[in-house]
Amino acid sequence: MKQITWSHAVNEAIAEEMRRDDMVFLLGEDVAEAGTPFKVLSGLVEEFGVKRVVDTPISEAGFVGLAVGAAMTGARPIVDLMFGDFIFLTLDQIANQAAKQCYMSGGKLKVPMVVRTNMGATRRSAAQHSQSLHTLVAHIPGLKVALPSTPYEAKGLLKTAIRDDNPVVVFEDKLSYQMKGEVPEEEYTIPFGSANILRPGNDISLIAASSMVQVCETAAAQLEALGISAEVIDIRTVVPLDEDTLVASVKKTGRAIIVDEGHQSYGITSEIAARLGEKAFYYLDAPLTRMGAMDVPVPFSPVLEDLTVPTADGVTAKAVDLVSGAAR
Amino acid sequence: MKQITWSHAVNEAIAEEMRRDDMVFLLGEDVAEAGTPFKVLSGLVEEFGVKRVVDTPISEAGFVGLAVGAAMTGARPIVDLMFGDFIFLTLDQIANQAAKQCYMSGGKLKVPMVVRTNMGATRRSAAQHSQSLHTLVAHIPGLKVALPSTPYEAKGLLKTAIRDDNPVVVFEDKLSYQMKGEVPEEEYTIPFGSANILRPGNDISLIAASSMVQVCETAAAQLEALGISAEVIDIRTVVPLDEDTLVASVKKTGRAIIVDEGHQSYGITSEIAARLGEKAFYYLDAPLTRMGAMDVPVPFSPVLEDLTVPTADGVTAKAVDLVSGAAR
Amino acid sequence: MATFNQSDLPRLLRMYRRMVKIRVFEDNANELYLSAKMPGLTHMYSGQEAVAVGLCESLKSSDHITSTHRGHGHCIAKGAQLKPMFCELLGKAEGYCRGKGGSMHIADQDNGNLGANAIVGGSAGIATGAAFSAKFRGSDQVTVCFFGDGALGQGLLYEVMNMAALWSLPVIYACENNHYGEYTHVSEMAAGDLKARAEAFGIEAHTVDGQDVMAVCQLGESLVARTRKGGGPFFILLDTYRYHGHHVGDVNRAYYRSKDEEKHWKNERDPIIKLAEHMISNKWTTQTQLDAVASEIKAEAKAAVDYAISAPYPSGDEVGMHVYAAMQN
Amino acid sequence: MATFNQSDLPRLLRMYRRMVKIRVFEDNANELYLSAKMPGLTHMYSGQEAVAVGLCESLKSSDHITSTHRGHGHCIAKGAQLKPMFCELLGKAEGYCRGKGGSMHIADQDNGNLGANAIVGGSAGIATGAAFSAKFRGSDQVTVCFFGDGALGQGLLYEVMNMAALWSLPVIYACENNHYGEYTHVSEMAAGDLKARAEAFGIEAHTVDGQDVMAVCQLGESLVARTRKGGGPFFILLDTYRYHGHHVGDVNRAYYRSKDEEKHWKNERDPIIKLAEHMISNKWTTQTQLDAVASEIKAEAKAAVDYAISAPYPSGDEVGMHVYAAMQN
Ligand SMILES: Cc1ncc(C[n+]2csc(CCOP(=O)(O)OP(=O)(O)O)c2C)c(N)n1
Ligand SMILES: Cc1ncc(C[n+]2csc(CCOP(=O)(O)OP(=O)(O)O)c2C)c(N)n1
Ligand SMILES: [Mg+2]
Ligand SMILES: [Mg+2]
Repeated sequence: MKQITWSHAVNEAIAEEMRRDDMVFLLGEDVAEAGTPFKVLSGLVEEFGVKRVVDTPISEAGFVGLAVGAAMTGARPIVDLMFGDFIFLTLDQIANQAAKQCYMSGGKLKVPMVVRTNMGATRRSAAQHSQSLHTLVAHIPGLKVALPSTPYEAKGLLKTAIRDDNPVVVFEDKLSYQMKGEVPEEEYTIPFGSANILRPGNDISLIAASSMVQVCETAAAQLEALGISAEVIDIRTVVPLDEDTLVASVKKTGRAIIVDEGHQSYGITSEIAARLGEKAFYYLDAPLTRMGAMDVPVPFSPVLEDLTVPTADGVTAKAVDLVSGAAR
Repeated sequence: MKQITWSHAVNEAIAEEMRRDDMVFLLGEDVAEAGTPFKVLSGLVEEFGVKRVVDTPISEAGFVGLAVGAAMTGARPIVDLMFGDFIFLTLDQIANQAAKQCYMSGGKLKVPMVVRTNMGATRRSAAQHSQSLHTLVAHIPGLKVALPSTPYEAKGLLKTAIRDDNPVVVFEDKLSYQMKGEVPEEEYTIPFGSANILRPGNDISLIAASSMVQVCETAAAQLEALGISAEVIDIRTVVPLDEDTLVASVKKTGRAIIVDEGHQSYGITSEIAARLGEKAFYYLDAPLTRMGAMDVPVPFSPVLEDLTVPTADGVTAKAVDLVSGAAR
Repeated sequence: MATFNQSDLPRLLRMYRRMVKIRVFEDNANELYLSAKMPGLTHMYSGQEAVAVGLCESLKSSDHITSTHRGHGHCIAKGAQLKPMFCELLGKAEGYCRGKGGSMHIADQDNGNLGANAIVGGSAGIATGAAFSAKFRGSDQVTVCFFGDGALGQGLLYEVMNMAALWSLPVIYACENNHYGEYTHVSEMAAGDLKARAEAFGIEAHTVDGQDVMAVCQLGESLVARTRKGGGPFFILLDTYRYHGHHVGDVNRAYYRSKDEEKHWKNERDPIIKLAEHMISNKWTTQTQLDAVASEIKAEAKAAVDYAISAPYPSGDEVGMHVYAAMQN
Repeated sequence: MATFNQSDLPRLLRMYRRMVKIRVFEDNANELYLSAKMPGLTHMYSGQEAVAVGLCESLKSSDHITSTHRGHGHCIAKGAQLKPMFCELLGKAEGYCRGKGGSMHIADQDNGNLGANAIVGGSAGIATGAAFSAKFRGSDQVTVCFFGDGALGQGLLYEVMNMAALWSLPVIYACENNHYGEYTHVSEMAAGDLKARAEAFGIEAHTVDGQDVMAVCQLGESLVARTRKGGGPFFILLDTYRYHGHHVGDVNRAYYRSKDEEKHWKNERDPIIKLAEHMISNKWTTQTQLDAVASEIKAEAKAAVDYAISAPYPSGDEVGMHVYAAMQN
């Protein structure tokens, strides 16, 4: 299979969907000639023109709102939100306008739009450019939320998002744009609500999304060397959440660590732990354990920033404790 | 003790703090002559004048931002946000500006401000005026979040919030403004992070905040009639969360239902269940159970709306199941 | 007074009928509230009829509008039926939104009404997006964005007016200046010159007497035509007044506006009376004919109210439906 | 050229020194980035020095400013020291924010700098609030809100300008029009007349050549004085240019602006050269004297950089500190 970068995979997904459906267009700051500061969208304006690759003013609420109206009236916007941190500026449009439109109209209106944005710290970008804010949108009914972990998923989930008739927010880890991975030549999409068991195991389930999937894979390899068999599951979409796959895994292993780069408290790890605690209660051999980012604004100083996010070593150590019963 | 309404209690809290500290002022839409649409602030402008009770344009982001700057430079604003649903408009100011200011400046700047707003459905106000959005702010480090359940708490927690040197968001249930309750004549405050055991019990813990506390109290009375002893705990502040009191209760009862009027998924019930699952794991006799609002935008039609929020009957039924082991 | 001729009578009568329909609808809605038959509360459009009716007169059914919390008038002006409207206000299954939206979210997709909005200024983005989409799809649809003077406080409006101007979008921003946002006068909420706020973005702006439906219609006609040909966006500031309180429960208003002021607008500047007088004084119609129109509409409204009151609520199952759109592609 | 006399020389030299300090600071910061000694990235103020220096010249240390992602210049102009600035850029414990803020959040509370901001337009509320608070507290402090042309896209700015105008707040909105927001020209981002956007809210607005520090200073002096006496708010549009890329990593810029354009601004309109030429041609100073100033500053900067490089990082314990302010009351 061909190996391409995450950027390239995203670029392919958008180009393919724009070729497939004339109603799809791109909207955001510096998406056209500049191809975004991350250069992810380079080349699209050359193929599709400025009518379909639209540079906006620095008006996040405004252009997200504009996308909502465009989506309600037949177009299918993909909004590029340069940093996930800017989502706060747009939440009235995303949560009060887009998310509720279908319901409030009794199913008569729909809002087929995608907000493509990012997450992830350790880029030394400080508190306002490093947040992982997927929990906020996951809490709002009417939105779907995807967190790809590889170029393969970045492409497949984004294509599904673009074809979805509902507002979808896709969070990409901003340190992954140069990550390479296998992507099929032929067309494919990845259905929402299908978690992926990356590595089967029996002693403990490591559940994560986005870049924390790699952290769990590394931890699983470390654990194997220690004789512990970890099952690694990639959540892929937090809404819809593939509860069945997660519950089945934990029923088998009896233990789980849920890892996420969002703040731990009131974050997605809480929901997953709570659901597993309800549904797999009688199968648990150890407390369900969460490892989210620290509950602090992201500090600039590298020596501090690196302390705030979960690491493979940390996951491994915690897993050893849980499996050995030391956590008790 | 004197019996006063919630509105009256809030009004007293603000008046007392404004008398105590000249730097405290009120800011919001129709807070002065109108005393808010809920008439909670009536009379304050007469006592303190328009300099300290300031009517704003309909510019939520703007006046919250203004409050942040005022708080950073020596004043102590109380912002009145008419409906909790409007918080989406203000989240950049609350979460990116206010919440992170102290941390980003290495402790040199502080933002002593209060955002007083509301929550709660079943008022037939439909999807954009009925949300309970406390989870969103609880997820952001740097903010404190209070959810009073009685006039006594409304006053005591608000006074604490006003004296706090950090940004605090207080959510009041909008159906409680006319609720009466005992409030001491003498001055008092309620410390943050101190959950209140309203009713001791042995068989199950019912944990809730805001109006769901009453739901749990009613359920506890129903349960008593059925021979089940329920402990009712009022959370009071979700940040800081009084984990110790909750964990101790569940260690004793072995069972809990956590009830909230926010959407259940990715909501505060998840965090509390997850923490209890970690800290009280070896004491649990039944799965920790959550009852949040349904994961749907709040519908207008009364017959639908009433289905979306937890009820005492629902809590009672669930508790009976858990205690009898039927849930298994 | 704008220059309409007798040949315009069918149009004038259509506008008259629509204005009366709105007024009668609101009287019934108010009555439903006062008699505790309507859940929640609602905001009356009475007094502002000429704005919605005058502007919508030049719109096709496929053109779009966005509306506000005070949205019944826009809904009727754009062609909605009374039965599904009352059903919606009462939370019934046959309502335009199956009872899920209610007064503050009433929408009528078939007639291009993208919906009322309970966030002040919240539909400015939607309207601008609908206009973007029309241009993008190569359609000649025009969008009218209705909003109140209070919405001038929302930054979103300036963000989207800027984009509409940059990209020449076919949208008309219609600011209904009824002088109050809730219980506060516009002069306490908005500094400077209101029209200049659009002009600063290079948007041609007009002021019109919002109580004169002929003037509104004439201005609207020319701006809609120019917009349809790509000449937009435009901004219109319409001077108008709401007769009732901010919402149905706002009864004691003396602390923010005087009875005299209310009387002045009701007696001297009522849009329905003004149009009637114009048509009658020109002998194009008679009071008797106009009374007949009113009676007919009152009967229609009464029938619609009765229908809505006995119409069924949605079944409980519906609570979980429509959170997500069923996929069609 | 504005009218300064030889008697103003101390002032002119102070401004000259500050502008050079900013330029030298940025050259060092750029070098730190290129040599991979600085974490993250940063935005250079080079070229825009006259804006910050000219306006801050009339401010007292107790007056407030708010700054942007391109904030080093404002910080120095308001009186910050180089050592704690470089320490902050390198994430060291002795930085102004103990390394927690970095370049995009540098603040200097002691000199009234309420901080850089990584949200475009994000500090407009803070600045307006600082002005509100000054008036509320009965102080005569003035606040200057610095922001770029790109921030004109943010609705927040209009919301707070409206309130500033309504309540006559002592704030000056200083829009640094360097013609680009990232990789897009202002003409593609902003419709209409930029100055009119403030005037629409009843705010007196001025335009000035942002490369002429004397002109900026003179306008600033008069507006600051008027603001201090309660005559504000004001809006200033300053025509300027950034020499470097949007951030230190933006090296290939040909697709959005020409080398010729860059040369024109650097060669013909450099604020430091312009002031030097004015002082020298008037024989108030000599090139030699000015060179001495530059050398001195370069040495100071080098020492500060060396100091910062070997300064300690904060200890790991600090990661959990300062999330909440310690209570003082
Ligand atoms: C964002 C937001 N802020 C506040 C409110 C509460 N509110 C509802 S209507 C209204 C006044 C709106 O005034 P205007 O736009 O002039 O419309 P009018 O009521 O006069 O028709 C306010 C403040 C709201 N619904 N949304
Ligand atoms: C709300 C927001 N949107 C987008 C960005 C990304 N961004 C950072 S600087 C910038 C350009 C700002 O342009 P301008 O205000 O003119 O300032 P300049 O960089 O020219 O000094 C953009 C788009 C941001 N930081 N914040
Ligand atoms: Mg109004
Ligand atoms: Mg710029």
